[in-house]
Amino acid sequence: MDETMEKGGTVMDGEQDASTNQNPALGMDPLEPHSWKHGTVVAGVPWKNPVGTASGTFNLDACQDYYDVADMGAIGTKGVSPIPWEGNPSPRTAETPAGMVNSVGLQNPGVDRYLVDELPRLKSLGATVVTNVAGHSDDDYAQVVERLADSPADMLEINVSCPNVSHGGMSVGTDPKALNRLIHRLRGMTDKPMVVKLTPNVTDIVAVAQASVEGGADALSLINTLVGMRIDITTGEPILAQETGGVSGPCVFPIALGFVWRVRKALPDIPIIGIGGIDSGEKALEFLYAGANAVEVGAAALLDPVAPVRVARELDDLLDSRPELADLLAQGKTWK
Amino acid sequence: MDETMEKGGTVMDGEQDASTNQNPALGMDPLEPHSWKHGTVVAGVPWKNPVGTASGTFNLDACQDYYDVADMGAIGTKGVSPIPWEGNPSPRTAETPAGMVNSVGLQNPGVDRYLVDELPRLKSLGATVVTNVAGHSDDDYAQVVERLADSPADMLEINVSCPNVSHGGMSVGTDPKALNRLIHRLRGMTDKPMVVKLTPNVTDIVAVAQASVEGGADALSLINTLVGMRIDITTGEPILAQETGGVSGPCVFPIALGFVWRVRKALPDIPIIGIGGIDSGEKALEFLYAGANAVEVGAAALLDPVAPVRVARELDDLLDSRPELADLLAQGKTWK
Amino acid sequence: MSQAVFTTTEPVIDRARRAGRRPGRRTDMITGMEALDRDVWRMTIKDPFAAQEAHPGSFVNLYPADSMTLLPRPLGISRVLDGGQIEVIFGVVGKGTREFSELRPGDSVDLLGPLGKGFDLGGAAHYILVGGGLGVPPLIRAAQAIRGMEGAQSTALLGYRNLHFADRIVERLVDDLRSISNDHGDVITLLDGVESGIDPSNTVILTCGPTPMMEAVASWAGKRSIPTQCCMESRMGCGYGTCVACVVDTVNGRLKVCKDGPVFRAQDLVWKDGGR
Amino acid sequence: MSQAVFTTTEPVIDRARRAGRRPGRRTDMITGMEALDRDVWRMTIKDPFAAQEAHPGSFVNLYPADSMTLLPRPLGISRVLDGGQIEVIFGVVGKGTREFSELRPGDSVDLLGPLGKGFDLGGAAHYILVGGGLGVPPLIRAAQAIRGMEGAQSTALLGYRNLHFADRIVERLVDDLRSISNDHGDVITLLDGVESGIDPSNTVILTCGPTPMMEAVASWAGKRSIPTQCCMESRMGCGYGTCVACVVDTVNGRLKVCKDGPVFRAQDLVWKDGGR
Ligand SMILES: Cc1cc2nc3c(=O)[nH]c(=O)nc-3n(C[C@H](O)[C@H](O)[C@H](O)COP(=O)(O)OP(=O)(O)OC[C@H]3O[C@@H](n4cnc5c(N)ncnc54)[C@H](O)[C@@H]3O)c2cc1C
Ligand SMILES: Cc1cc2nc3c(=O)[nH]c(=O)nc-3n(C[C@H](O)[C@H](O)[C@H](O)COP(=O)(O)OP(=O)(O)OC[C@H]3O[C@@H](n4cnc5c(N)ncnc54)[C@H](O)[C@@H]3O)c2cc1C
Ligand SMILES: Cc1cc2nc3c(=O)[nH]c(=O)nc-3n(C[C@H](O)[C@H](O)[C@H](O)COP(=O)(O)O)c2cc1C
Ligand SMILES: Cc1cc2nc3c(=O)[nH]c(=O)nc-3n(C[C@H](O)[C@H](O)[C@H](O)COP(=O)(O)O)c2cc1C
Ligand code: FES
Ligand code: FES
Repeated sequence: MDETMEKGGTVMDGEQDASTNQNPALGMDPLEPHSWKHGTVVAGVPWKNPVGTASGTFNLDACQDYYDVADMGAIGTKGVSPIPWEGNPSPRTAETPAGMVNSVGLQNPGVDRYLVDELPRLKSLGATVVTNVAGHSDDDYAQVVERLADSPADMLEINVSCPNVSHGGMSVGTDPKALNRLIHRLRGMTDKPMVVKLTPNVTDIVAVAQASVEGGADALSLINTLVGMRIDITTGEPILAQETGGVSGPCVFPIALGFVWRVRKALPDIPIIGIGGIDSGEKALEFLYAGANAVEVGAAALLDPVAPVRVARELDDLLDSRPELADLLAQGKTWK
Repeated sequence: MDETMEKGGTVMDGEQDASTNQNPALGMDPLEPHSWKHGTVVAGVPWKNPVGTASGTFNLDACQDYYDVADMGAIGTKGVSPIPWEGNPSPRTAETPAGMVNSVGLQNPGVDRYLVDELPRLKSLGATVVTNVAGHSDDDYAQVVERLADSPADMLEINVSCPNVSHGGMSVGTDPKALNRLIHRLRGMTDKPMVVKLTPNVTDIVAVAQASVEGGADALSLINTLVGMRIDITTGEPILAQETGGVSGPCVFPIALGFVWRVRKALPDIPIIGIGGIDSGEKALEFLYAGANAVEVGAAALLDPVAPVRVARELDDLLDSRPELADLLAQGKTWK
Repeated sequence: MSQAVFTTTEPVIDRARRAGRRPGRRTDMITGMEALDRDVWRMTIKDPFAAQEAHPGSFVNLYPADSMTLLPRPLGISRVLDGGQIEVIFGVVGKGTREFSELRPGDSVDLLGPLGKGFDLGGAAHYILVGGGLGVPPLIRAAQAIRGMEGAQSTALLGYRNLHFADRIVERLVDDLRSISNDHGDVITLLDGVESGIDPSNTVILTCGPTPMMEAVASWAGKRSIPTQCCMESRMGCGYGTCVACVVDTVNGRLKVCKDGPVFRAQDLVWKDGGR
Repeated sequence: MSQAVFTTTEPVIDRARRAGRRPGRRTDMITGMEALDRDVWRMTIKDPFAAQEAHPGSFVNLYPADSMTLLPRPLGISRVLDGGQIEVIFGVVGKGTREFSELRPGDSVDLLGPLGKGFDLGGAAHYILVGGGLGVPPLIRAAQAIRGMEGAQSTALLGYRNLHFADRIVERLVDDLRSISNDHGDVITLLDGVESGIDPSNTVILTCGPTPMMEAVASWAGKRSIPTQCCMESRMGCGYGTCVACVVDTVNGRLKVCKDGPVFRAQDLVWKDGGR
């Protein structure tokens, strides 16, 4: 009866969930130098800790003011397209309960500028880089991957899941056959570890996951945003100029976790990057227990620039008391 | 420049979103008698206001202690099956950011008990009743509908969207062909207005909506819960005994709204009951502007028994200043 | 949803009663806070309705203020105090209880209740209250009630992990109090210790604590044919009977802890599945 | 996420500087609150870093405490005050600003900033500050800066819906103040009124207010070849340049209001799409 003598169930770790952090004495300082204790390996690529930045929520010029990008497990960069894209008109964001919806629509300066402006700087700063690849068509994706094949990017992440572009984007990511064909084609073009980023807006996530893996994906990342919207009750009109957008933030956390869990059950061996609503080391840890090799922090970084580093530090400490999990991750394996 | 002289955009209505209600002088008292000013009509059935209770979150014995069930636009009752179902093992619920996940699994005493215990009492109390129909197979659904065909239920809601039962439930709701066949069969068995309750866990909501309508649905209700889960970081195990469950509450609001919006755009004429994350008159109103004829309150009722009546009162007042919308609803039509 | 519509207790109670109803969720004032142990707190709340309606074994839902944590936190009412106050004793185990532990007298907290069907205190008998850790609070309310019953006798047997945080409160309410820490034994040790003084035909055991502890108590009592009532715990969605999230397995099927319980007769419980 | 990790201003500022960085989100103390009008508030906040770095046109992100409302509320810095304080003036338009309006001195609020690229105050000139309603605050900070520039002259032309809530603060900072309510006219009426005293070659217009107002001002100024800077508004995801949610259309493409702006040269703006 020893272990169960006290009623009340789960005892909290020393760490706090950031969402209700009431503890000023947390002690964790994302700005102090830190030696990472627990690394991970994703599709053969070592990350110094299991926490990366999620694509579209990291901009080098903006973020380097606040933290050292070399402190992250990996830096996931904004989707790049073959030519510059101007994205969708404003407004591009609205608030939702414990979350947000965005319709940025992959505004980016194009792969050529990325190769000159952003990637070399990131690499010279010591970052492990996951380059997010966007396209309106198979040819678009192929063009970008071709340009990136000899670049210093550490991994490529094929974004077949953006709900905010009318062609390509999510439509490829919901059709296992089209997805398989695309990934197969891209596979032939590069030796870089290739991550396929999946959309949650599907009936059968396992089918698209499997199609990606069979097409040659080295890893999967999930989830991208869920389709959603807000309406302005003073006008009766959608707040976003694009009407609907993609929902992310803490609100999607349990949904994202469920997707990772189901994919891990179906595909025991594929490396997985878990994404969705992570704002604390504890939430990151739930993803690792669900079978992810690593995680990425998205919306939380919008609300506090140092959130990705904070999550990484919190997780690093939580893993101290979980050597079985930490050891598996360090070997490129996952829980269960 | 008159209207725009003040910067700052949206000006709030007098009403408060309950989620951050800081205004003790709200004045709205769900326990005082009230004459409803703004009714709606759903598939020919008049509701005295556009707010109902969502299936599975209303239990007569529990709720009648707190409010007069005749005050609601409609009472949606728990899914009933041909025989008693015992549901899933405990734990059946876990908390999520601004929401919850449940795996009740349609525990219910069966249609026969429902017809004796619950339905006559609800009718004698003056409620408009939407009876939720559950099944593991087409035959199950048919058996329940047969038993209900001559009952005093005002509407039937066919639940093809429960993520917590292994057969039937969501699997029918994700397959347009199977769904069409089922609804067609049920259509032949009753003259009662038949609502089909859709799942958000699909790639193409319009396809299932259309299949339902073509099968003979008089109305659609959406959304049911999204698949999700939580993990206990002290054990590494899922909190729910069933591992995954259905996510609902404020967190799903923007997602639900987006589903209603897309179905309304594709099917301008079908009556729609909007469900998902509604906890205030303002949120209800967003659904009406998205094209719903009525709404239902689910998880919010778990957190405050009088929430459904409060939402109805708040909405009734908000509609005072929106006669165009109120008039459309009263005629059984919808915004745009 | 993080705060109720009503921010004063009396009006909502009055209005509800006028309408022939129970008051819904309301915002109450905290009148006292005291640390009983590291991370164990005693909180008193002014709520005349809850104070008046609380039975032994009743609980209240308290709600954290932050919207990340919307679900109710069920806490047993440990005592009813003068001036329309109730007392709860809780341990800090997660976000909600941590938030509660930071509240201070004068702060407010949202509350629903009292809820649940409590202990069945038939009449004069020897009541043995067997509690473990944070399962003690509902037994304190039971002790309070038994103390007022003519001819009834009470013995409290309490097991703790460390500090005997509730002894000071319980000792004034029972005829005999024995408590023990994990490293010295458990409540079965204590039951064995009092067995000789027990007349099974006139004894009732009330127990609350971790499920494995209650199962052991029920088994001990079963062998001696002593009727036993168990105050169960379960994760709740609503706490007032509307969602069917909180079931335990019984010989009569899956029943709601929040409304059919939290107190069940030991012989009605099916321990295997309910024990998670 | 509803509260920052750091609950005191100085340590996070110091630590960030030591690491060669800008301080992230932090929890600051409110030092003053005053109602300027029905639902218009003046709040002062202690934040030495923001006070030191604020340029005219800079803004800060304030964050509501409730997790239902996570996004930043960008508010222009209206003045820098002694003792490392900044002032913001805001209208209650929704949930976040309502929550802010209920805070009182001694309460805390989460803050990030200062953010944005402000007005370009080249040097001695006649600055005409054209503000509408809640667009006035950033112009107050501009007036504060211009007042310290040798040889510079300032005229403020302010349009209000009702009460002239900012006049009392602005009048002490400018050489000439004229303000008008909706029912008497708008800022164009005021511009027409001062036109005769303006030398276009030595004049700069700084404007902030509703987009249609700024468009009208830019058009008026364009006809007279007066260089004009507009302080734009947009719904933001981050406020510090990482998410590309806040764009306006310019002749140089879609630029970020939060980092490339909020101040843009009128001739660079493409009004049609940005006006929503
Ligand atoms: C009828 C009843 C009476 C109770 N009485 C007491 C009491 O008097 N004193 C006391 O300290 N504790 C009591 N508990 C346990 C108490 O409810 C939990 O410790 C508390 O809900 C944990 O909340 P949290 O936010 O700190 O934990 P978190 O883990 O953050 O909570 C997350 C969710 O899980 C639920 N949860 C977590 N642990 C438990 C648990 N053990 N039982 C039920 N739900 C849980 C929470 O309510 C919440 O919905 C009682 C439980 C029940 C069912
Ligand atoms: C650079 C900049 C400077 C500003 N300076 C001031 C100022 O000094 N004084 C002042 O009163 N207002 C100012 N505003 C407008 C102010 O940000 C909004 O009024 C405020 O964010 C509304 O928040 P809410 O929670 O009350 O409204 P809600 O409608 O509940 O807010 C919901 C979401 O929409 C956003 N939002 C709503 N209205 C606006 C708006 N008009 N502009 C941008 N985002 C909006 C909110 O930030 C939030 O993310 C400024 C805006 C910008 C972009
Ligand atoms: C503003 C914004 C922009 C995004 N842009 C991209 C993108 O370019 N490519 C991509 O694959 N995902 C993009 N995403 C999705 C995120 O990478 C992430 O998958 C999603 O937001 C869920 O994580 P979160 O809940 O932590 O934000 C974007 C998300 C946001 C909020
Ligand atoms: C505890 C619980 C039980 C539910 N049971 C049912 C059910 O029996 N039948 C059904 O169609 N939907 C059921 N639902 C789904 C709700 O009716 C509703 O569609 C969903 O919760 C979304 O609304 P909400 O966010 O307001 O809760 C249940 C939801 C909850 C939370
Ligand atoms: S918790 Fe909802 S029925 Fe018990
Ligand atoms: S608000 Fe994020 S880039 Fe401007």
